Amino acid sequence: MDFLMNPLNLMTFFPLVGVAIILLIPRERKDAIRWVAVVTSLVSFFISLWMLSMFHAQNPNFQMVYDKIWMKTGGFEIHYAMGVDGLSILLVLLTTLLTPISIFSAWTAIEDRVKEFTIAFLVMEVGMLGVFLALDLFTFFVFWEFSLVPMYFIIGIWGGPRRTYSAIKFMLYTMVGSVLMLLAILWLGLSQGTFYLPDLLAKGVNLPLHLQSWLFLAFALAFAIKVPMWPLHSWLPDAHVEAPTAGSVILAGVLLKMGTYGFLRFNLSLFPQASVKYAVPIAVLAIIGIIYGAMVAYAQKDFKKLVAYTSVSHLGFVMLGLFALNPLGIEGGILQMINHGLSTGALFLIVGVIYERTHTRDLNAFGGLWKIMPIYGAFSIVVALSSMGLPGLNGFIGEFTILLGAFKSPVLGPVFTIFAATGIILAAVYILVMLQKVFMGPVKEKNLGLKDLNWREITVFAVLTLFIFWIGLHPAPFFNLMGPSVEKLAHGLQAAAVAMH
Amino acid sequence: MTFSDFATLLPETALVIWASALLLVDLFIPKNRKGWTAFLAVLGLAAAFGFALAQGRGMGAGFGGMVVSDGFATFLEAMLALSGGLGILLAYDYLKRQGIERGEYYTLLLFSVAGMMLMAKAADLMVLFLAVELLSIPLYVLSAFGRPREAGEEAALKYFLLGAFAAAFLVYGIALTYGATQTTRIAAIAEAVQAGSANLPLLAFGAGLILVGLGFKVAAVPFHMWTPDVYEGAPSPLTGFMAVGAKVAGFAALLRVLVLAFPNLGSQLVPIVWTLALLTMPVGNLAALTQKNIKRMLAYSSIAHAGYMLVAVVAFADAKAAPAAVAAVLFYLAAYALTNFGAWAVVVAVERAEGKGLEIADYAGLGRKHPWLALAMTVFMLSFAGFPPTVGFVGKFYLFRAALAAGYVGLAIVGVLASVVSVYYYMRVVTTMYMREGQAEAYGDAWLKVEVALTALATVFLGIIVAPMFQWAVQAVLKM
Amino acid sequence: MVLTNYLLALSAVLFIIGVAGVLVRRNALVIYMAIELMLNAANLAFVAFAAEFGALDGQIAVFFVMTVAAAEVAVGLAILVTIFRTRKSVDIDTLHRLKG
Amino acid sequence: MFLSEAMNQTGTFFHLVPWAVLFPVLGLLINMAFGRRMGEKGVAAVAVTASGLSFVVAVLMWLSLRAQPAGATVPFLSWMTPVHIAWAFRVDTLSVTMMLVVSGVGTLIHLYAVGYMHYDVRYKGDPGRYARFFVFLNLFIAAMMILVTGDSYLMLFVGWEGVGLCSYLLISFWFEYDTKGNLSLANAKAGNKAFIANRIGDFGFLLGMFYMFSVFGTLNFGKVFSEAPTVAQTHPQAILVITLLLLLGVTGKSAQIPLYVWLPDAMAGPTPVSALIHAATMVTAGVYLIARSHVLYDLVPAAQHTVALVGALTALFAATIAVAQNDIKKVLAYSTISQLGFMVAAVGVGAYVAAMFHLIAHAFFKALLFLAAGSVIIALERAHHPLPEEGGHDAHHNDDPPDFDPQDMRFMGGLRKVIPITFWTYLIAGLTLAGIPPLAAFFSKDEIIADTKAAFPLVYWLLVLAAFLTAFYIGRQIFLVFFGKPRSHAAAHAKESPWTMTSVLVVLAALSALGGLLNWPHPYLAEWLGHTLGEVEAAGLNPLVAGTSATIAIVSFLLAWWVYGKRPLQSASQPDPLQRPLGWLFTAMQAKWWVDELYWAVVINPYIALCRIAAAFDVWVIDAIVNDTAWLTDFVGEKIARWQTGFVRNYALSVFVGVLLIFTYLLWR
Amino acid sequence: MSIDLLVLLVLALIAVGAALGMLFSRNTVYSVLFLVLVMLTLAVLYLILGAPFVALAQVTVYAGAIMVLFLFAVMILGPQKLAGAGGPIGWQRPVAFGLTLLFLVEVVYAFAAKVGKLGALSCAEAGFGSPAAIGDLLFNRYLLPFEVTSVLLLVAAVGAVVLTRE
Repeated sequence: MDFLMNPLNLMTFFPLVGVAIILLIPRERKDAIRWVAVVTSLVSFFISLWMLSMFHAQNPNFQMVYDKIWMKTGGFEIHYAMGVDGLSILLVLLTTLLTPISIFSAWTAIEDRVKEFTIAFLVMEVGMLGVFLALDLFTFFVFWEFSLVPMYFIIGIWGGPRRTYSAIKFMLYTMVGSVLMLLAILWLGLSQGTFYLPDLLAKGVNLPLHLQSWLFLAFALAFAIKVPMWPLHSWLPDAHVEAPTAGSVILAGVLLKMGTYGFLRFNLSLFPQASVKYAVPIAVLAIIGIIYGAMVAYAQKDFKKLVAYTSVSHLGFVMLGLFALNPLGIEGGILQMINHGLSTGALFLIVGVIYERTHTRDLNAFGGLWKIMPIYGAFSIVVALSSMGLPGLNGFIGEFTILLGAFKSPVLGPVFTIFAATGIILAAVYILVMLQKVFMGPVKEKNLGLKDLNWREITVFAVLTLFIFWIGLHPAPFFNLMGPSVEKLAHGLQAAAVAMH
Repeated sequence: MTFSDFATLLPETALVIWASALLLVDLFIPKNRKGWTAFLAVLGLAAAFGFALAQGRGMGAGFGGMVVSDGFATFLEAMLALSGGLGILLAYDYLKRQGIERGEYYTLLLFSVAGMMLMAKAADLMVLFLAVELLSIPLYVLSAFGRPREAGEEAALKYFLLGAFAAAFLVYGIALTYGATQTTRIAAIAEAVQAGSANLPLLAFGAGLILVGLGFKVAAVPFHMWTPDVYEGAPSPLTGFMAVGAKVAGFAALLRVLVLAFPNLGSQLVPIVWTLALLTMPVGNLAALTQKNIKRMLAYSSIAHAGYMLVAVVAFADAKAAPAAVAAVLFYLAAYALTNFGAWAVVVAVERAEGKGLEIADYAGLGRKHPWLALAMTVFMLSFAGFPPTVGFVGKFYLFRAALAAGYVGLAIVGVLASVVSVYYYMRVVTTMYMREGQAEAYGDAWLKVEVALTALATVFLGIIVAPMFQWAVQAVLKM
Repeated sequence: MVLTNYLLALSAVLFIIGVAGVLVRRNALVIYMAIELMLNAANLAFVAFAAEFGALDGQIAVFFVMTVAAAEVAVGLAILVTIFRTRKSVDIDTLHRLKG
Repeated sequence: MFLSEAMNQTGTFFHLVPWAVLFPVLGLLINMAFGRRMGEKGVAAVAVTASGLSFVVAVLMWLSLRAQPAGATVPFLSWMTPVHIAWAFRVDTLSVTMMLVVSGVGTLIHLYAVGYMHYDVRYKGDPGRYARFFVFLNLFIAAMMILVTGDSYLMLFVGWEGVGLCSYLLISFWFEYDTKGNLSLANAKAGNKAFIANRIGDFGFLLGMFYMFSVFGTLNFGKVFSEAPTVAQTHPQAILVITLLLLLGVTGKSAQIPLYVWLPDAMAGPTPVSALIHAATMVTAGVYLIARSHVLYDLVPAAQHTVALVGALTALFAATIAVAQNDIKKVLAYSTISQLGFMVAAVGVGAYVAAMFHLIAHAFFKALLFLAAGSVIIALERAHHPLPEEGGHDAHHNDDPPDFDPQDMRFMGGLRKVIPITFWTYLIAGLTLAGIPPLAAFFSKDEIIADTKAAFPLVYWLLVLAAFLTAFYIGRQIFLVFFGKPRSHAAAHAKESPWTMTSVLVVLAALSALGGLLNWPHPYLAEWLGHTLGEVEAAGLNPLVAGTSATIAIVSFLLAWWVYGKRPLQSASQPDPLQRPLGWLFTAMQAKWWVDELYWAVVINPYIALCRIAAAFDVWVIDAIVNDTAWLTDFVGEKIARWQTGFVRNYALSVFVGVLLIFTYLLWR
Repeated sequence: MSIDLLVLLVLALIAVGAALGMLFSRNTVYSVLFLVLVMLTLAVLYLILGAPFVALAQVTVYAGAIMVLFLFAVMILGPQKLAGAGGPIGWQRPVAFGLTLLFLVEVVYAFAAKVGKLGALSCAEAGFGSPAAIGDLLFNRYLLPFEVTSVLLLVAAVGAVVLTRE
């Protein structure tokens, strides 16, 4: 029973209750199924708020830890361990927020096999929350791999014309990295005698640098694919373009964060010296991603593909921040993960809204939509501006902190910031061109009859916009949540950097 | 010869007697009531299962050291008895549906199970050889059980020819081993090596040939080529059973021989086993990629799984790593068995008369028409591919852990990459079921459904609650 | 003086001729015979070792191998006969429906 | 009473400063939520009130500062905690001056826009659109207030980009039309151009801030300025780099070389926008930034020189282009660039007060020029396309040529008779711009020229030349528009604009005319700003310089009369009188020196090509590698499956090969 | 060269020659007969090697029963003559011959050189390999395998019936 008394367990596995209920509902009663799914995920969200209320922001350590031995075999133990700290709490909240939003957003978009769809989403939430909360490498990996499966179905069943190709590509690509990570986890567990993260952190991974480096690289490959970092990103546009809107929202909003979070939680925490060693190459890739993503996004003709490539660019910023290896950069990186989740999630919803109405995503098929859909236009502009980092909105806070962090970083420096900051210009280019093509210019004849947002869509966008402004204008509560944990992490990294030089 | 000798061999003895009796009883069961034979056969297996469990951690050597009842054997016997039972459940409805129902199917299957069990228990190479034959000959016959289906006959002939060919190598290997150590007793071989009285080069040649014989049984590359053809041609329920039973027995023998007879031949044999593992994983997985027939696909996949297990087997010569490696293989065998029976049960359910319904494309639309069956198949495919939270994942985890513990990082890397390849073809089944429109049909009686449900639940359940079974496997490791 | 090596070599030659028979002949019956030859070669080795060691275990093994050979031949010929009924050929190369 | 209650214990209103931002925000929220339902009048009332209240707050600040000239910092809300920067407002003489200008001129222009927007040819009675316009205007006031009152560079930057956003939104306000009301993407593209050019500048600004933070550890004005002298000792290069990076930001926002190109296109926005944002307030933000950072610039003469040179070159360069334009607003746009050049040159030589003086004067007269120009345009449009309530619905019941453009000066002429108020106010503003004494700009410009003469002779000569051209082009414009005889039907039948517009013109005309009193004869402004900008300059008229510049202005204006006024154009199609004497030079000036074309060729087209290449690379290389790996795997799989020939003897051979290999290995081991 | 060796050599030559005969004769019946000859030769060798009972079994069980079974099969299936070469996988023949030759060389080298001298064949003492000794061993130490063979034969019988029953 004490398993369920822990808010983390309760939150993570509560969606399964919804799954059980949905299984009992006849498949014809679609609205009932949808309501159950939304309510279930909302309950998870409220549990996460409960967790937030019990979270002590000043404490840099894991909190609300639930730790049980899962299996104990020949010399080493595998724990089932969950816990939350400043590095993960925001991502957990993001996940519990975005899940109901995306289920809600798919209310009319998904009519076929609603039962399976909602089940996939709820199961997905279990996987995602598990990834962010797991404190044991084995537990983590279980959730990590597991979360692939529902997404595979979401893309593959409810996706566009090339859905099966994209779904399998998504899965295989991700797996290539994660299986090597599995080996690294095994190796680490064997050499250190434990898979339990707090133990590993407490003792410090005691390996020579070259071994640390190999392990670092194995972890990094898995996470870099997930992020995705250039040049391992080519699954992303396919997956995004083919996925249904709600799937894209979750994919961009949460799944990609699993990669960056992995870097944060494992690469930086466990292998500080290797992190220092590889900070520069990773930052270089991140910057290539920033610029390249922005440029390729500009050249897209498909609305959704454009948004997909912006993810490559934005996550480049996140990676740059993390590998600045100082508190500023890491805090910016974490915040930018949240920002990207909100803004890009919202961007995908924007694409979804228009796709649902016109059944096309060709950028040249639109124009002047702001005139006929003013509410839609207004939300879209806010979201787009947030995505291009307009001060006063959330994106700027993250990018500014990241760039400043990189500028002051002990391992990177001004040159990195200079190159990365060009991304801000390029972001303006693609975002503005996108706005121009979709929302400005003369209205096309066939689009004249388009309906503006309905109350459900307004609700969804209003919630996201609220957060966009909140973070943009008053990010302090967010920074406060992560601060101590980041300080602690950065302290270790700084020590490693000193030790290396 | 005492009664206790038989006690050490209780499950096998019981099974053989029961099967012989059933052979006669079957004559008095009317043609349309062959369900009784099946039921009685299952009863016999249940008894064998009970006896196996009753032996617990083992009863020691019997028949003057010809067999040994230890935890290892017990674990495998229990598993084999279960496999026999599941194999019969698999077959009952199918045979009726295909109009080839005859009581001998069940009795021969019992004999085969007895042979497999004996293989797990054999402590002497001659017994091992006889056990191999006892398990194989019924399988040769049963492969052609769908007579006059040509595919089945061709499968039987190929299986038989290659099996006999491989058995000849096995025998010659045993002869050389005998020549090198003056004994065929497994324990005595190791002692002879340790005492220095063995002719090491000769022993190495002998061991090499024994490896060939057993490698054939577990379908290791390049001794694997019979597998796809036989799996495809044989009646589906038999294939399901064979894929588990023969493999389990083969690995049982392989482990016992390598760990107990040749632990000191590491420098000679490890590279060989290493190479077998290295070849088997990619070949199995790559060839499975392009298969259109699900039975063939599963056949290649079974080769691949043998490859994964060989990765752990490589650790046999490392005294420190070997116990964990053996436990890992045992666990994986159990995982594989469960998943495999589930998958084959689905195959059997979907197969129509005249061998139709065996293309992967025939599964299109299953997700809509039979959601539960499709869900179960998905679970099995995920387990095969090694996704958590299924037992297949835990199995792979332990296997690769064993490989890393013994220092075989390269093999482990090849293994995990090969398993990525496997995701593609397993997922293709899932893709077809859910993402293509079609008119998939499913047949099968309640028993088959029970089997599907049970194996699916167990596949997930054992993937989450791992400890008890792994504990059992750990205790079942081989002791000198 | 007769060394075991000589007999072993003889057995090896016979064994290999058996192997060659399996590999090059298309007549299924001859292939069976070749397999028998291989088993016989193994038997020779067993007997030779028994003679070298002065222990009977080797000779016992021969009995078991013979029995197995008999059992195999019985089943093998049965399979062959079954196939022959439909195909009217003992040419092993005509059987290649299962492939790929 | 109310005001005294609002004072805090120190007896000032400083703590009310956030309301300067909050009132407009409130206004825009109301209009956003209810604008559609409130109707034009309601929307206008809310927006004007919001802006007016902001002005009231500015006035209150001014009153408070008189009592307590040191000013105050008013913290509002925590913000960027990792870098310890909060939302905090800085009230000092500099910021309050800007607040007064912004909200004052802003409110006037709000008023003007109430009428103007109603008559805009592109406004087809869509209430949502009308409300949206005022939402943006209020947003602009809010952002501009943040810009000028922010207590740190970061907050300034928020306003800085915020006004850029408003500029973008308003330039492309009629995103579906071009300036003539035809369906087009032109306005949207103009908006993009503005935003992107500004972003390039902001890139420099950002980097400047990063560098600043890394050497100062803060972005707070007070701390930065107090530590600047120390830092100048320890990091001699740092301040130079920072100031130059900020200059890049300035060139974007204040339309200086090389980023000025967006401003002429920005005229695509409705005229009130051009007046408010692209003449009076936003574009002067760069000047404000340098004045605000004067402590830093004073420490690095090299940066100052660069600033001055950029300003002076821009002043001259833009003036040459202005001479040859035909579009009434384009002339004013280049004039704005040129005047901004003056201001930037002024701050470059340390003449901050002069710059601010000119900034204020410019806000008055340039806003007036734009508004009056707007009045002209509306007058022509109303004659060309009478609104339904004015008794006309068919647009082409007149004999205007199809290429008629209400903004093209060639179609005007003789307007002084039909729209007299507009004419007189325009004339006052024009003469102010030209620097004719005793109008405001005479004093301010004179101060600038005087200050540069001592500090930087090259800049001085450039500015003198620019001043000469300034008087010429404004003279040309006045004569082309208002004198001669009408060169189109619309020009002949133009009607004076409604009082909401003309009253604003009159007020601004008065301010333009009398603005000089701010700093002359008594240097009120210098003293006032001195509280913030340090030592009070010894202002006062240098008779020689003043005489020279006055002479130049008058001569130049007369020259314009000689060319354009004496023999006015007879028809719209007649070539410009300067075309013949100046030849290719005139063509070049008319073509804006082909700078846009240059940018397209050197920057934009290559970038687009590069993007396409990258996209192709992504598909044909990066993704292809992935897909080919998959294909190769599949291919190998097929080959391996092909080994499975179905011939059992092959299988036996395979077994045998295995045996052979094992044997061979064991043999040769 | 000792007489033992000479006898051995002669028998070996006969055995190998007969084996090759089996391998190469086109007529299946000849092949059977050649194989019988090999087996008989081996029986003689077994006698020499002190395994009279095995020799007996060899003659009766192998050369007798099993090979007769083969002859029956040949008769049932018809004495088809199949060219050794050619067929759909003609390449296999030369390859197989090459590889077997290589294998032969390797094995002979291995047994001649690699494994060293294995020791001489000891002269069988009286009673060695006699039915009594064999029987004793078979029913005591090798009881289990013996029982297994019985099951094996039962299974084979059942299997043959299952396969051939109409």
